[in-house]
Amino acid sequence: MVTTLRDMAKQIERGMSIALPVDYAGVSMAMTGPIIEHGAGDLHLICVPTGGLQVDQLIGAGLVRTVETSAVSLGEAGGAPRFNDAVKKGSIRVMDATCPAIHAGLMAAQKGSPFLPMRGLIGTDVLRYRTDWRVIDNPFADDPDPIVLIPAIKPDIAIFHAPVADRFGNVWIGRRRELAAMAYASTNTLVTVERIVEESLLLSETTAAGTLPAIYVTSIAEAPKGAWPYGLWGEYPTDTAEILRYARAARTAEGFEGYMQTGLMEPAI
Amino acid sequence: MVTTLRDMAKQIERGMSIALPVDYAGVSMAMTGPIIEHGAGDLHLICVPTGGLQVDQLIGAGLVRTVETSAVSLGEAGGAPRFNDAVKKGSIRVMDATCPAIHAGLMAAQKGSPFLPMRGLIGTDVLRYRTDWRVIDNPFADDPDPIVLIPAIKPDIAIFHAPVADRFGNVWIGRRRELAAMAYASTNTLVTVERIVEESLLLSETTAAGTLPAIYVTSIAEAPKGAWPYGLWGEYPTDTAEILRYARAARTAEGFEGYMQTGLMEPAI
Amino acid sequence: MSAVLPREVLICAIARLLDGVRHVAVGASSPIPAAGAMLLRALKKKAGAPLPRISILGSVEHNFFTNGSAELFDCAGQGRIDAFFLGGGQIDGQGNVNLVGAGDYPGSTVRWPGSFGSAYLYFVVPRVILFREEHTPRVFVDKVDFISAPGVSADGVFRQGGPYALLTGKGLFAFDKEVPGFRLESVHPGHDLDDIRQSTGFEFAHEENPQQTALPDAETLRLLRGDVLDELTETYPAFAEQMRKDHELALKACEVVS
Amino acid sequence: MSAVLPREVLICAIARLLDGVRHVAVGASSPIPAAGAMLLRALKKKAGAPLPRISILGSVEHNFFTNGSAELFDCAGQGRIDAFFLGGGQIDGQGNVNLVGAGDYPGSTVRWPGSFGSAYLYFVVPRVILFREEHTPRVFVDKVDFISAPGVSADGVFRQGGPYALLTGKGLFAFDKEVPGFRLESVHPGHDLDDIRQSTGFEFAHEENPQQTALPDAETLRLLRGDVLDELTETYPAFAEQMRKDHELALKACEVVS
Repeated sequence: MVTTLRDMAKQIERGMSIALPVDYAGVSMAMTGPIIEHGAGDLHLICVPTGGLQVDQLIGAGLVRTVETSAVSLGEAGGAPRFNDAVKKGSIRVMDATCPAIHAGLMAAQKGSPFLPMRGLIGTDVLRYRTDWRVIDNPFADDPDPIVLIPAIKPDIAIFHAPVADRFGNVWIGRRRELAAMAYASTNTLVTVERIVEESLLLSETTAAGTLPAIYVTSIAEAPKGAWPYGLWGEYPTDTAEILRYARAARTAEGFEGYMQTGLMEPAI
Repeated sequence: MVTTLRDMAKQIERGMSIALPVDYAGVSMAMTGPIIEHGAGDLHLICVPTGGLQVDQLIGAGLVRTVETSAVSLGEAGGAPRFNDAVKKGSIRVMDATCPAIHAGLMAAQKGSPFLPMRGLIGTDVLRYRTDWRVIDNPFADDPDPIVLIPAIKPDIAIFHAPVADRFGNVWIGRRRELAAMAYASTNTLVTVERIVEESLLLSETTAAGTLPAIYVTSIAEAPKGAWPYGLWGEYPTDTAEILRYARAARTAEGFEGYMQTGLMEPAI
Repeated sequence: MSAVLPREVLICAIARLLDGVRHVAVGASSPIPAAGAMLLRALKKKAGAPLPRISILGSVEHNFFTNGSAELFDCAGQGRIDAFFLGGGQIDGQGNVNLVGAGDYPGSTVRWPGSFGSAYLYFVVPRVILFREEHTPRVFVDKVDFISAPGVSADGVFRQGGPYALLTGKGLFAFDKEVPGFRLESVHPGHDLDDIRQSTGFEFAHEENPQQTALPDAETLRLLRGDVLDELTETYPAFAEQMRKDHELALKACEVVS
Repeated sequence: MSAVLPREVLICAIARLLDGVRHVAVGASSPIPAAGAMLLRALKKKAGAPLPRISILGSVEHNFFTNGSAELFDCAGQGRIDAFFLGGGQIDGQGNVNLVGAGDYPGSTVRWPGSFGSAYLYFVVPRVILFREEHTPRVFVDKVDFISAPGVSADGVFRQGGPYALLTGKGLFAFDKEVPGFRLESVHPGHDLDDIRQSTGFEFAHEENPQQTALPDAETLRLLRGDVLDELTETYPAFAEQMRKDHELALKACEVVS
């Protein structure tokens, strides 16, 4: 169960769907390099519910076919340059969603249900272009009441970073329960952590409350500062200067290449 | 926000729907007496997802019109005597469900959705008698694929017992997340706790992970050993002898009356 | 070593029925299924094979869940639970299970607790083992009075799970969903086909001379009475104590005989 | 005390728009809406009235949520969030919001991040305040190129929320869903109707001589520049620092004038 970043990356196969968390929830930036090095492409990324640096870098590296997301941006550092460029060139397909629809799709998978209903969306172009969604008439209403059904999202692999795992494979996710939702919905879950502890996180009710059980975890690997330049709650803040540096560099394909060759995987610890 | 058991009981009005947790999740037995004393009847109980001692006692006290549940029993102490008697006499209406259907109904309310779909159930008499449920054809399937829709369950009030609350109204529920689900779905939530602490449970990420935020909590009251004779995780075990004593006494209406007059609200601390 | 006790026969039968599962969930008040699962794990451990995961609902020690009481059902819906046990106030020859009550619903003459999660789990867990020690025509009826969970479903109904076997105090049946119906696989020591026929309210297939339920070998029995019993003590202390007493009684009986 | 700064006019306008809410949610990168909500809370505290709850998404200090990033949407769906702010790359006269891109979708000539939660929250939060400081015809268009979230919905479509007001760097509009359309409520100091007309790509209703946006009284300004600014510093340090610098500059300018 405990392995290396490189061996974890090898579990990714060409064409797979990969779920990645939102900036502040624990992005495994440490996996970005090994994934690019491994090189399995044609990936379908599912942003839970939005994407940032990691998504932009995987797109820049040419590994991405589709991005299913509610947004991709670098936050304070502005738009995601490789994403925006790829959209303009038409080299990736964007399945534009809205945050609760991504959550609904994962929840459907969590429940073993084929879909989940969701309010809103009627009359939006988000719905108009999502031909994989359906609208039915709410069977519980007396009058016509259209409601959108979101099909289950079942990623092949979920990848995220968390503060702690124990040697049994249990992972402490705290109140970032979207990480659990991703794992429940996904066939396999790869987790990088700041540190691995000896004692089971399930032994104390206090830590158990914020723990994703090992049954949902395929592999874990130690990666100190593994969310950098993103921050990790309770551990370290976001390195905004570094994200700005990336944003500037990645305005061009060449700048992106240069950044990735020199700048990646060097957290300023 | 911090109040007394009696004042909490006064929030219950005749005809309301009340959500109560399963035996091991934190039953506020301390509220049973005050609810009976308050006397608001014609209640619709929703067991999340099954009921026990508290449900049996509220039925015995004549306060219950309907029980929506997946089961009612006293566990090792056998059948629930007042529930079984009321079913036989037809003096209560049972809306027989199955555990995940109760969870699905609460989840629909949590999501602000009118219903949630659920596998299973087709061909059961559970479904046959639940005329408030609907079967549709899964719109995502190529071939006919019937699936059950469970309407949202929106209790007026949820009542449960937990180890700790802080003076801001945040409640520590640990990994008993069905308590959060009940609170999300309910208009008001009344919580008894072993103790109230000064420091906010949200201040530390470790305790925050198992905390139901005050936004979902209407009132809290201190009730040491408030789950007795049920146990409370991490605090005290179930007093099986006392539940057996109740089970024997409550075989008859008179025995039940006697038990309630002398035996209730006297935890052997 | 004393003679094999009836409950040990059941526990060993369960361990065999569970062979190959990755994850089995057991109810909090089901010591015999839990013992069967623990025995299988001990046997796998000895063989150096991958260990099955055992979730015991309501147990703190064996509770791998952290998302409330809905997680078991979610986990099953995700296909992460391979086996589960189901009892029943009534079980009929089609594999239908009744946990609600005898007589006309809703005014049942005998009311049982209710369907619990059966109306869902029976559909999604691949290997549901029906387990009821009491083997009488009262339990094993021709047709249940209330279907909490049906043995089989019509074509086109989503169904990835269902009855796999029926284990009683008298024998072991396999379920054939094509018939649909039960087939007697073996008879426990001390019982015979006639006995089982008279105790069963439904028709079932069987050999002319059904075999006896396999008894555990000495090594398996040693594991069961050693490590497994110790492990069982944590979660089911009363049951484990009773097993120990039964062994002593059986041992004394053997001494008298020999 | 120095003259009222343009951003202070906005903050005070937001505090007024939020009057009466029990719970307002604010985005992590929205210091002006957050300041407006904090000002309202400070005013209510001073008046001894019930305090509004403020959830700032992404903030640890003001994060009342413990169920992951889905909780905001669940909470809104439960009717527990009364007000929310929405920006937009384009906003049109029907209250439609575009957060996706300009030009033909999907090959947008300008791509913005995406719709985030707007396609849901706009439907369920009663008081959505459209807030965009840049007031140009590029933002306020006749018709958005992509509807992330529509201003109004057809009869029979579930809709318990929607646009309540539109606040820009130049003026404040109310939304009338019956028309549907915006109506200019007031013009911020330093701007006039003609200016706003030329900067707005859609038609809107207005008085012949629209009033000026109300300025805060001295007590409100004191609260804003004292307690609220201190509180703001925790979550938006850069913004708070800028506000302090602007005050100093304004103060100096006043000294020069006087």
